[in-house]
Amino acid sequence: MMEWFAENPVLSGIIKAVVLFAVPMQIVPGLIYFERRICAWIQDRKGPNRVGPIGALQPLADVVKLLMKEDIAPKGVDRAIYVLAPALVFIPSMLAFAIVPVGMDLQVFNPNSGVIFAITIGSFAVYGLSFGGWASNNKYSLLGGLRSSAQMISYEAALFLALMSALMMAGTVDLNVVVRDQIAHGWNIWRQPVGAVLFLVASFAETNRLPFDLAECESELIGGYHTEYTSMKFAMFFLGEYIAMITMSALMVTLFLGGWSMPTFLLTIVHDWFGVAISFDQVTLGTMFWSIVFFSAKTSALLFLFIWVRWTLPRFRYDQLMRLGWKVMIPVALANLAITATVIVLMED
Amino acid sequence: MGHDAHAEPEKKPGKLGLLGKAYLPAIAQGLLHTLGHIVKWDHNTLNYPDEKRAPFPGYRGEHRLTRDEQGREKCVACFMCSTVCPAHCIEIVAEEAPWPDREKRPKIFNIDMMRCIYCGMCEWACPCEAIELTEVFNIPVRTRAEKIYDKERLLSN
Amino acid sequence: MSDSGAGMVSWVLNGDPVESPAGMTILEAAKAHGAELPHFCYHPGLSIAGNCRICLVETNRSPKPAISCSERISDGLEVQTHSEKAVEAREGVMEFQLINHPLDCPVCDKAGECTLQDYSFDHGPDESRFVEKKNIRHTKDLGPTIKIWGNRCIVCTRCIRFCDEISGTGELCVVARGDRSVVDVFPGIPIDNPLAGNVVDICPVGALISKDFMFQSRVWNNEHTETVCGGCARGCNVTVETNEGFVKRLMPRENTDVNDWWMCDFGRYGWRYAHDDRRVSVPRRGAEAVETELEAHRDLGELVRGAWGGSKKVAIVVDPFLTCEEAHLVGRVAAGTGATVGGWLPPSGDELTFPGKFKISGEKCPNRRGVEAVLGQEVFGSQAKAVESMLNSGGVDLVIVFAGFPNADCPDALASAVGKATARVAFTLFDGAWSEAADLVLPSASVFEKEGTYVNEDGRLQRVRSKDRPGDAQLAQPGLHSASISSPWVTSELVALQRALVHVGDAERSLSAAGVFRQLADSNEHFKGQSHRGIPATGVPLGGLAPAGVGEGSES
Amino acid sequence: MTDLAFSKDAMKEYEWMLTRYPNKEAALLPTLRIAEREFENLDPAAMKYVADLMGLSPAKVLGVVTFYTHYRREGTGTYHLQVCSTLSCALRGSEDVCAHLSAKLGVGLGETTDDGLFTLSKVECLASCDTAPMLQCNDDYHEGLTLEDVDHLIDRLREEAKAGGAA
Repeated sequence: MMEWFAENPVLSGIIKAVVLFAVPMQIVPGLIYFERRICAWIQDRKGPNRVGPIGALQPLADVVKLLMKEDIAPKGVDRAIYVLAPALVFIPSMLAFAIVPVGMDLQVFNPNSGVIFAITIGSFAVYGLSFGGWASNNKYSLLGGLRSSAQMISYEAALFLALMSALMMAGTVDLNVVVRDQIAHGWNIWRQPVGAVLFLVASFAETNRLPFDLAECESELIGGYHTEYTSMKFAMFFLGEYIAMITMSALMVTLFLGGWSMPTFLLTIVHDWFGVAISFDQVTLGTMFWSIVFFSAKTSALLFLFIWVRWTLPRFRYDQLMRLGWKVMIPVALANLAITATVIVLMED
Repeated sequence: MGHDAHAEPEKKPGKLGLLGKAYLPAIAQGLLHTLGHIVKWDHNTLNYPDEKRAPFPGYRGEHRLTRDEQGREKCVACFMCSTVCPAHCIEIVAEEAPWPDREKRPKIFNIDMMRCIYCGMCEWACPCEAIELTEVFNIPVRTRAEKIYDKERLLSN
Repeated sequence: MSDSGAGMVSWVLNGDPVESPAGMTILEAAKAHGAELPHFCYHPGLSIAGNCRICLVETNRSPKPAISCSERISDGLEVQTHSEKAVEAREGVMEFQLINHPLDCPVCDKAGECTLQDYSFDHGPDESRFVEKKNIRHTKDLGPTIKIWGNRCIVCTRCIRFCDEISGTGELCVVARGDRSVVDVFPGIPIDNPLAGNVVDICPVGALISKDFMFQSRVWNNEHTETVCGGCARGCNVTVETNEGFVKRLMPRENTDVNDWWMCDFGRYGWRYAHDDRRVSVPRRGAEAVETELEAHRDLGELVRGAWGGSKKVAIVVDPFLTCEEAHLVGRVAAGTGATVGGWLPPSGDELTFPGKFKISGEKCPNRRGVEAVLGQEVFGSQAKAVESMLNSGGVDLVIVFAGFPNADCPDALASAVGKATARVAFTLFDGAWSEAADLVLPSASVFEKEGTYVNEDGRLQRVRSKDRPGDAQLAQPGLHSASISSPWVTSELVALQRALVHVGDAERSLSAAGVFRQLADSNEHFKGQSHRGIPATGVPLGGLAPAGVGEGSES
Repeated sequence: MTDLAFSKDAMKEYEWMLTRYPNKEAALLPTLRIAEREFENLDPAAMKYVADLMGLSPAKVLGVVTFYTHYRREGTGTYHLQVCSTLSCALRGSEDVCAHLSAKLGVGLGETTDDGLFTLSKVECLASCDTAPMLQCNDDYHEGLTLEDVDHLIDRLREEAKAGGAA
């Protein structure tokens, strides 16, 4: 099978691309459903439970509702940009997901720029948000757009610096190598705890999730950049946000949580229970399957964290957000980088 | 400020320390708290249309005009409710009552339920116990006009 | 209250030595010194009965409490109005008053302005000790406009004294004795005199009720506008009570120089024309309604501008319902266009004088003297004839008619004369011969919608105020209340004429009535030194205008 | 409106009466007595006549007539039984007398029997407190009443009426 993939790069690329598109698109509704259920539980409510068994069809109803809604473009919008903006949010998040190895050596494509591609593409999403805010011809939207651009640019720096620390451990930008390095030397979260925390915090900010959702904040900006969006255009923003969340979780898993690998003691458990011996030395169908399972489990756990944090922490004030970004995260990340570099150099000696 | 001996010592916010400033312990504490709620699995809400909470005694829902033993409205059109109403949602036009034992009755008695704030002052002000708030609270309608309840509607509530 | 020159009396009110003119009763003198005493049967305009006993005070002259409304003050008198004894005595009286009084304030139209209610609040017991059955007394019509709820009557006899002393008709009496006594009329002789409505006003409780006002409005919801009645040249001071822009009733306002405390039923019930459906409420060109008032006023301005400078023959017919300010503006239009101004008076009625000195003027218009003072003494006399003959002889280019008559009584001859003019403008309350002859019809404001001043038959200058307040205009939309009567929002002649003058260029901008009055005071010797703000609530006698019939024709 | 008029004698008496009082109004009570005698009872027409005669407003006359209980009013039966209800009589059982009369005659207070014979009413003090309880029948006092006395009185009056009616 692996051979077949290698022999038919075009066909396999298409298949991978379709899967890449289909899988996150299918995850998002589920994610929305779980977000609603989890937030309900946190608030001692029941959550959606009317549509289908235990409300499982609620996402479907949501989608249908969104599709059925009237598509409104307010008077005075800059129509071209207004229509473009949701796509600009949605597409980069999808593309960034492409380079994440969801299983053992399993990614849609593996450019030699590696993770830098993901970060670069991912940061395009800021255009979508600020375009949306600009084109809506609404002061709240504009404020939301401005906030999001400032916020994302600020936190991108911290995000990248934190990511650098993980890359430096492996000495490469190839994510598969990063994962293998972690198999060999232990997860980066233990070796780079500061980097991991910084990456996590910055990824919250990058995805505009609470406590950093200042671009949307309903109470002040009535939805911010997407105030004036309805129907599928709004749904695209929504999808973009959730896919960005998945991408960020996947990156976090890959960079700091061992990616598709598992620590040896867990592998023994799998061996004991399922009678499957997994060794990540070579790519087989079995290891690939299990690597996908491990990867999905870790990503799901991180997604749960995203949701959990959202319904626990209050929103930051905007100046607090900027202070945290510029005065804490970036200096700490730089210091971390410097120490890491020094240690690496010293150890090489 | 000066040095007033009797001045209350000013309370200063406690120093947070580095860890505290990073908020991480507090965040962890908060996350544990919410996790506790997830695990607790105890709901305060009902499956609303299927299950209905019995209104608490004294719940203030939609109004009702009461009738006397002979089935006539008790209201004597004294305007006390419309006078006391803070939302000015009660409109009354009085007329002479056709009955020998009563002098005055409302020709028109309208309550604009969209303006009503359900404060219950009308019930409180009524000298004849002619208006009272029921426990009915969920009567959806399609137009605003339907939410202006006239005398017949209020008497049938 | 007579100022007999007997000098001042030194007495002591609640421990404070005070001085009052001799001959005053304790109640009046105490009131003059700011001590309010409750009273039912006492009324300043009526004789003293002293039968309700709610005004009891403690004095040093007798061990028993004194009836303050009938006892006169004298030197050395010491009065305690709120001593324990006095208050206890009044509380006792109050308890007796309430024994048979029904607890029907919710349905009683007097509630809110009922003195029994007020004093019950001050002096009344929390609960009744009277466990027996209350007396039932009659509820019936006493006349075409008055109804009595006998149960509420406290037999203060104010109404009876009013009929005996003021109207002199004596229709009312107290029948039966003791707790069964109640006010009644002789069978077959209802109370039907021109002042009957006043008995409702002076009834301290809700026993006598005006059928016109019955159940129409609760008194506390009414807005009050202090103005002058436009029914006749007497110019009675009244308070117009409105609810949501609708006149609910007229109440007399105390003015001992004009109407004392009273008003006649013609004035009292004569407000319905203001809410008549047949009123002209929008301006029209012929039969076609003009979109906005401004447009109509510009039309008027255009016509006036065309005639400005005396190039054309212009006639103006005024009515005696115009305020002095409006008359002044008419004067300015007349001066600018060289117009001849004449006016018509409504047919005069009978002049009635009552034993209580109250007078109903035969002149059924409120401001003949004011219009004469502004536009010349002959404006309703020889000038009127001049205008008519001028119109009849033809060739008049523009005629402006003011017909604010509450009923369309227009002399046919004049209407046909008006029809002969080339351009015809009519300000009118109702459609009639005037408006049919006109090609620009503008709504006239009724007395209740005017701002300005009137001069009554005695030459007294009095303020007229509009019942409408800014922002009331939307109430003109038909609502539940107005199913049968409409409340037109009318821009008065004052505004229309000023807009026309602005259009001509003779005025910079439209002014309020007070602003126009200032111009009038500057230019007219009768009004010299007066200002709107300076006119007291009861009016002021206008200099140089002697009482009616004396100063006629003396105008230079 | 009415052709009621005092007879010559009555008019003479009225004229004489006027001389005895300071003003006309003060002579109202005795004049009403004359009218009562002349017109059998004081119905509105009679009151109106008196008012016109004396130059008073009819309402004033009505007020005076209704104030006093001892004028014969319109609709009063042949025998007007006025039971005193003031303190002494009340203490001595005037309530019982009233109730008894009411039951016996089948009428309530202020009402007249169907045959037009009796009118029952309850009045204030008739100044015979020493002989309480008492009632006044037309111009006669019946004092120190027991319920039997009342029965006797009624029976006697009925017979009297029968005889009078026959005569």
